[in-house]
Amino acid sequence: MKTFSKGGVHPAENKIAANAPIEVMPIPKKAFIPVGQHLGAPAKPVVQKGDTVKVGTLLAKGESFISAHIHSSVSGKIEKIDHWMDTSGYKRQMIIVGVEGDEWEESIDRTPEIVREITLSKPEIIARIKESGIVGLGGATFPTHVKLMIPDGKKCDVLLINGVECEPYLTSDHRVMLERGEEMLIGVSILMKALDTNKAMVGIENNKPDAIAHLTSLAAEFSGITIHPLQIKYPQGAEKQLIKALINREVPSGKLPIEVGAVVNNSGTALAVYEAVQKNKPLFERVVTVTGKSLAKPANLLTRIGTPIGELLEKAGGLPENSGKIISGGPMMGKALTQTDIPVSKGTSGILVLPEEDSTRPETLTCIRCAKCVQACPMGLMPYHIALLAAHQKWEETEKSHVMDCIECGSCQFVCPSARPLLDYMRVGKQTVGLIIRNRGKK
Amino acid sequence: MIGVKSDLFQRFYNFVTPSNEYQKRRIIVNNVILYAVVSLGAISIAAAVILYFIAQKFKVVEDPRIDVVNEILPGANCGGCGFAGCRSLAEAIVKAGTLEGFNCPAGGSDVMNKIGEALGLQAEESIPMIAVVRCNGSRTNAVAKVQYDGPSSCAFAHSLYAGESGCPNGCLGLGDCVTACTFDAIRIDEETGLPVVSDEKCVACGACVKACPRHIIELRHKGKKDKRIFVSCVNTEKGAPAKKNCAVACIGCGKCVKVCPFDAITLTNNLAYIDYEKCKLCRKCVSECPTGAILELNFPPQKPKETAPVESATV
Amino acid sequence: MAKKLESTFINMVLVMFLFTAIAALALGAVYTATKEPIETAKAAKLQEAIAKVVPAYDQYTKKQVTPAQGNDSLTFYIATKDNKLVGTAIETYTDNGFSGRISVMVGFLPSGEIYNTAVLDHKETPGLGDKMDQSKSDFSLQFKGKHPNEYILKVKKDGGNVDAITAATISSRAFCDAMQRAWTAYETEGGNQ
Amino acid sequence: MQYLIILISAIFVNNIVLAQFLGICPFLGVSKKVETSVGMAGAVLFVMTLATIVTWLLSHYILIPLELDFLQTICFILVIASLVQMVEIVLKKASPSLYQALGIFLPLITTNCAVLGVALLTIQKDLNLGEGVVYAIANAIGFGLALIIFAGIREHLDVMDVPKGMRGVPIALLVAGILALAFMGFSGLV
Amino acid sequence: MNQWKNFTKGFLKENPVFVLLLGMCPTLGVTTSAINGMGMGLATTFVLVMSNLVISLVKNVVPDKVRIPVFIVIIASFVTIVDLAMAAYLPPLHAQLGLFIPLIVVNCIVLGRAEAFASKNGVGSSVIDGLGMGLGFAFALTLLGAVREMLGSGSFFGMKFLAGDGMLVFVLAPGAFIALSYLIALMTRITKRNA
Amino acid sequence: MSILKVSGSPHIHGDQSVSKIMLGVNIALLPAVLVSLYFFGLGALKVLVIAIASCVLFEYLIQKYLIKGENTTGDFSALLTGVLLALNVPSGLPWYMVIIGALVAIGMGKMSFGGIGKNIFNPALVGRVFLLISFPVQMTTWPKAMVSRSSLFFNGIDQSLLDSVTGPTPLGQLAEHGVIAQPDYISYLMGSMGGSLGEISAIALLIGGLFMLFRKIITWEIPLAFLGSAALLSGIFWLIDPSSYADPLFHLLTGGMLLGAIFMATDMVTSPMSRAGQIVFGIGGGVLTILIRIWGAYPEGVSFAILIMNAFVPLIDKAFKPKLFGEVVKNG
Ligand SMILES: Cc1cc2nc3c(=O)[nH]c(=O)nc-3n(C[C@H](O)[C@H](O)[C@H](O)COP(=O)(O)O)c2cc1C
Ligand SMILES: Cc1cc2nc3c(=O)[nH]c(=O)nc-3n(C[C@H](O)[C@H](O)[C@H](O)COP(=O)(O)O)c2cc1C
Ligand SMILES: Cc1cc2nc3c(=O)[nH]c(=O)nc-3n(C[C@H](O)[C@H](O)[C@H](O)COP(=O)(O)O)c2cc1C
Ligand SMILES: Cc1cc2nc3c(=O)[nH]c(=O)nc-3n(C[C@H](O)[C@H](O)[C@H](O)CO)c2cc1C
Ligand code: SF4
Ligand code: SF4
Ligand code: SF4
Ligand code: SF4
Ligand code: FES
Repeated sequence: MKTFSKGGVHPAENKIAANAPIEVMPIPKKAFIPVGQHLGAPAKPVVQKGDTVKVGTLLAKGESFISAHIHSSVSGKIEKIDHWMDTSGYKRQMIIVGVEGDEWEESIDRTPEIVREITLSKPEIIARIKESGIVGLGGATFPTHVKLMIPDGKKCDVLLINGVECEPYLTSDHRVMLERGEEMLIGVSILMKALDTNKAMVGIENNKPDAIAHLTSLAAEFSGITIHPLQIKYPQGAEKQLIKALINREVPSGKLPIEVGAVVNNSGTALAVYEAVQKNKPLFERVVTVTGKSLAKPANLLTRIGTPIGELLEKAGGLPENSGKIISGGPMMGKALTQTDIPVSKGTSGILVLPEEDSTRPETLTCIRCAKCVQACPMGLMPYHIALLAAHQKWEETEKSHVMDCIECGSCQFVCPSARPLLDYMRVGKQTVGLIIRNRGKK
Repeated sequence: MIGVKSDLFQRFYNFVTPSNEYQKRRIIVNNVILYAVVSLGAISIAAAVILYFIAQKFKVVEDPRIDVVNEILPGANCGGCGFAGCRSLAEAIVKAGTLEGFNCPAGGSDVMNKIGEALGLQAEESIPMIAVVRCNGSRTNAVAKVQYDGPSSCAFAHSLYAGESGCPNGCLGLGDCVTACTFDAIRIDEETGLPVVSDEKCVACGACVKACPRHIIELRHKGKKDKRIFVSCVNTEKGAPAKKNCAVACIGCGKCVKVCPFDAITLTNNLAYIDYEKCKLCRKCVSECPTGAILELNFPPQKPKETAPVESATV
Repeated sequence: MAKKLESTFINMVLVMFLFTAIAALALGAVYTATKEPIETAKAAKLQEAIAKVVPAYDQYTKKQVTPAQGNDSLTFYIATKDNKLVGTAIETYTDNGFSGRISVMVGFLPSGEIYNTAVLDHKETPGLGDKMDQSKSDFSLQFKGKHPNEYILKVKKDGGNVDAITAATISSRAFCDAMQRAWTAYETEGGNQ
Repeated sequence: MQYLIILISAIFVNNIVLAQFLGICPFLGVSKKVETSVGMAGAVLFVMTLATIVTWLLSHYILIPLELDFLQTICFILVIASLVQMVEIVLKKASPSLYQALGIFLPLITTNCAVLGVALLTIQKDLNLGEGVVYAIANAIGFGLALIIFAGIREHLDVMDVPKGMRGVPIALLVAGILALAFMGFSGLV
Repeated sequence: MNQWKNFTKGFLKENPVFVLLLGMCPTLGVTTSAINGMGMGLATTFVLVMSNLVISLVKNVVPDKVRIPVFIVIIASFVTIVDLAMAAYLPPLHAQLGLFIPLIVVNCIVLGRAEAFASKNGVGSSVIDGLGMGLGFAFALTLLGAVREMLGSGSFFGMKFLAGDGMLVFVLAPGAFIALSYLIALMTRITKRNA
Repeated sequence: MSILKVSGSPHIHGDQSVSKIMLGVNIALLPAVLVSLYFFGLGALKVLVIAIASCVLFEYLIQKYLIKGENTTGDFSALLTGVLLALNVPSGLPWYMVIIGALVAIGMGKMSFGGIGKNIFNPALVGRVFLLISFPVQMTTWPKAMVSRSSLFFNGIDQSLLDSVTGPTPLGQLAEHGVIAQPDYISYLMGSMGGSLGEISAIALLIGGLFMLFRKIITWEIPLAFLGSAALLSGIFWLIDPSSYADPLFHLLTGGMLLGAIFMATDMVTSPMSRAGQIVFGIGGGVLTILIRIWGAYPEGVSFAILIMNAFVPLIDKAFKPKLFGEVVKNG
């Protein structure tokens, strides 16, 4: 079975919500909708306090090249535009909507039937995706329409669909592939059309046999789409590793996938693309896994953007008394949250609750040079060394050690027997070196 | 055998060879000395001449100050300074334009001082400055709502989240400034969890200012008798959220701006700032501030008024 | 402070010459003054070594002997007392030492018996190989009074009669090699003739 | 074979730094970065070979015939000092890039016991010119080897938090000591 | 008072070996015993004092450009004198110190002091400076020699106090580095505490 | 609700820890320890106990009073150094020499650098080589297996006793008398040859090695490169002249070759990080070992070879980095 060749780890999978069907999360009383939910410049609000909005109304416009529109996920009145805590750990600008009813924009096709036929042309598809504010739902929230605009001279010969979901605990992609498989595959076809390619490969890790079987049977009806089971290995879902695993190409250091003729999209993104293109529905809700061993009812919830995570936790049986950490995302890459009134945004794939005893990091010891981090790093870096250099603020050498290639997968820190905070160092190294590089560029 | 025997020679080796019994030996002695003088002299002259001409021919123009510094250095070329010889050190010093981090173990401090004089690197007289920590979010003023569990470094925590109290601008208390200070002039107070600058030790090098990811530390006038007044807050949030995270936050109410007779206070981004060039240390603003965000250091106690937050930061 | 001399070409050459000349003069003088003591000291060391390895004598004659194997010559000091041969001191060597050459003085009585030995020069490890020296251990005393015809000059490990210095077999072996070289030369030169 | 023995002996068995204690000052001083130490090693190789040739000629054609051996020290150091300075001046003009790589170490070499020591040892050991040159090259290689290994270790120690009391020279000397201990394994190789 | 300071600084505060780390080769090379260390130290002291003396006397008649060569000549002369005198009157010590006697010429302390001090100061202070530095050097070498001798041979200035041999390493090359390493660490600790 | 914790990702951690690894190596050494106890009896027990106790004690004392760092005596690494030191010396070594060895290993080899993880050289080997050079007589006096079970415990080294109960190691014999006509491979495998505590039984060492490989404590690169290159080089010599050079199997089974290659060259602290680097390191060690054995003054060369290669580790790490994902060959 295919997998990527270098590094990687295998943390306990803990996919406890895998069998919980997607439920619809009740609409919140108040929605907190961040204007920056994507990689790139935040969108500019186009509404004002007091305006009434419907579900799907444009709230903020992504104006710069890498940005995305933001739509309202609820209907009601704009209460205020203010700063509110988001998953970044800082307060960011949000549009706060007081919910009144659930009135949708008329343009949205709310009928349940599945539309197979793709009528839009390639430019129309990209335009529609842009208007719908679709961003990658695999985690990086990169605006999808930008990805689809292949630079001159490059050619995409294969579209890779990321159904790997290698993060422990998370199951939202799994459920989407299982329950909305057909719509998702239509989305894939749309993306293929947008990319001018007739080949798409869906990579799914072998711990989701039901999804693999389901999609394989469906895919027979779609031309050019094949389903590929993959060995279970973290971080297979990372773009470059997935490309390596599926088509055995290595994206050069510092380059984008298109360099090797591939574009990667998440399976959830494909579904969102389907809804946007065929149903004219902007991206304002997504499936969020709420999970954790201590939760009474781990669930996969179709949630409106802007719902405070506290409400999701209530739905999953309430936040247990002994909780030590609430994480947005999976345990390997997720962000620890400071409070429960932080809203779900487009990038929120899951909410993970860890009990107190699992929340404290083991004591940090001196590096014993065991090279386990080196063996685990999927990017072929020397994490122990970069961490030391960063700790001693030797930025020049840090840069030379290719710190910028780190994909922040955390494999190194996961395996380190000395429990060194390698990824913390890596991140600070990337930030500082990134700053240095940008400043250099200015001069 | 050549028998060069001047009177001087005769007397000289009579003096150094008390038992001059054999005539034969005298001749050998003479020859040895003669050869010695001639050959050594020849070698040295040859060396000097060759060197002189080569030096003339291969002249390279350099910063003349390098020569000046090189002259002052011992010329032992011992490598003790970590450079490849004295001239290397001289070049490095001239290039760096500062003496910081350079030392010549063979010459000692005199030499370094002389170099300083020669290059005019002595710190020019200026108003004494000192590092000031503009955050008073102590453990009691800004109560922790979550617990940080990562490497003890402000830069890390800053890149992760707003901080344990939730104040996005406040001190993280993990001591990057302490690590940066090479003069041991700053430490974290156990009780408040905030950095404290030592009046005596701080030389205003600014290392901590650069180290702090939140730009909390500022170099300000040291002030007469170390008296200083400043807004001990850098939070730019609006009043209510600011106050929610920290009892002594500046809420941007502008009262101090109005009361200041010298126009020393400005208000931008919900935050007051006292210009230390204009401030005359009149203390009017201090009592005006509703949250106690303005700190006065090393003043005699004012008439009874709440000065609770002030105490914790005075050392 | 008086003004320094300018760095003109003539000045430089002159000063250089002057100083080297004075230095050469002074050194020449010291050299001649110490020449004799240095030679005396060297001679004394040799005398001492000879005196140690042969019985009391009043005169000796020196002879260079080039042995069959090995390319360096041995020096014989044939010691006599009242014109009667009392013993032959041979300055011998070996290159098989742990760290390079070992020079040994060995004295044979006219009968061929070893009278005594003395190490002249060696670079062996202090505490190990340097135990060849009588001031360091009794190793070399075992040769006293032995006749190389009966007493095989090899360490016991190699089938000889010599007790090696513990943990310094190499040095011991080398020492035996030097002795053997001397003995062979002594015999080819005709023993006590 | 003779040359090979000289080489192995000088590089490994009697390493100039670790066993003969020559050139310790630059060994400790210029060993903080691998790149610098490579430059230094190159410069030493150059100067040591040149100096040995010149002093050998001086010794065998002037000093020994005239029985002026006692002037050895003074003559050698004079010649070496001028030689180094000459090379430096010429290099600076002729090839600034080479000067940047090697030249800056030249002054340091003047007062380095290693160069004078090897020149003196060559005479003391009664080597002929060919052997002398090999001996000089071998010693320079030995010096370079020790220096570069050492620089690698020090670069590494630089990011390790060595205890305060041992930081700097003490730990460097200790490493040199253990290195010398390890090099004793080569004893007897020749 | 100032002269006294000049004199004593060589012992601890500016000890050439422990603090300035100069002249490491003889320091490591000859200190197999206390006596050897002391002999080398005193020989160096002699050269230091004499060359400081002469250099401070002649400093004004030496043009700058040939300063270093002239100093070298002066120093080398005294080194040769020591060499010859030692060979004549102390042959065993001479044999022990061997190559390191001529190498005093390149000992950084000697030229360093000549340049840094004697070429700029009067005769009196130059001599005192040389004496202080020299004795500081001698002190360090004797101390190191004594430590190595005690650990390595079980004796002190030649007097045996251990029946056996002691730890051989300390007589050999590695022991020199190791002993000096810990001595410097110790000395730094002591001087830092005093300061 | 309890107070929430905040930290960067990842929020879960694998199950490896330093003390688990070190304990694993100690367990892997058990067979060798048992073999040594069986053959050398109380003499071995004495050396083991003293070495372990003093290593742990010295680490504790130095940590507490000299470098004032955090206490790491609990991570089994000092214990491991003690065991390995003991396994590297002859069973009759006087007690005070064992203590000196432990002091050097821990004090000089490890704590002077700051403790676990920071040392350049393998601590146990620093201790052993220091002892070997300081006390060459005692360190090369090998009590014969079996014979010396208990007699040595109380007497220490007694010269008269020694001549009867000590014997040369196979390598010593090789160095002294040339190739052994009929090497007794069975006893080299089982452990009834002369030598240090831990080097006598190849089987016990191999069992330990396999255990560590299985538990992923070590990887195959270093041991295989070490043993392979040693076998290859000694094989070449043997093929050229079997009458003066021993065969590769002899070299592999005798002396510290296996102990060194499996347990000491693999010390992660003092070996390179990348796979290529580890192979280079292993080859260097194997080649040096054979060179020293064949031409050097010492009959055995493993300790020196490993220490020398330790010194090269930073350079190797610099030269052999793991291959970067998507590395593009650029600027020549
Ligand atoms: C600055 C930037 C520019 C990008 N430009 C493109 C692009 O032009 N085309 C494209 O397909 N993807 C582009 N990407 C998206 C990346 O290929 C990748 O999909 C995105 O970073 C998320 O990947 P991840 O989730 O593996 O981190 C860009 C990403 C960044 C950060
Ligand atoms: C360590 C790591 C793990 C990832 N795991 C997944 C994953 O399991 N599933 C997924 O869809 N994307 C994953 N991603 C994001 C992908 O790299 C990539 O950004 C995404 O598949 C692109 O699709 P999107 O733009 O539609 O989100 C991961 C990224 C990283 C860096
Ligand atoms: C540092 C050191 C120096 C040594 N010096 C000598 C020496 O000078 N002479 C010698 O014979 N052996 C010396 N040896 C010992 C040899 O290496 C070898 O072990 C010994 O000669 C043979 O052992 P045996 O005598 O016990 O049979 C030395 C060993 C070491 C570690
Ligand atoms: C596989 C392995 C081998 C080890 N080998 C040694 C060793 O040979 N000597 C030693 O002192 N410690 C050894 N250790 C323990 C530890 O790494 C050592 O004490 C560190 O060098 C101390 O920093 C070993 C550890 C492991 C995991
Ligand atoms: S976080 Fe970075 S350094 Fe660590 S394993 Fe992942 S890619 Fe490698
Ligand atoms: S995994 Fe941890 S202990 Fe091992 S080398 Fe990496 S940082 Fe060091
Ligand atoms: S780092 Fe500089 S400015 Fe800051 S406290 Fe220390 S001495 Fe003062
Ligand atoms: S002032 Fe800045 S650097 Fe210092 S502890 Fe606070 S946040 Fe950290
Ligand atoms: S004394 Fe400085 S290099 Fe030898």
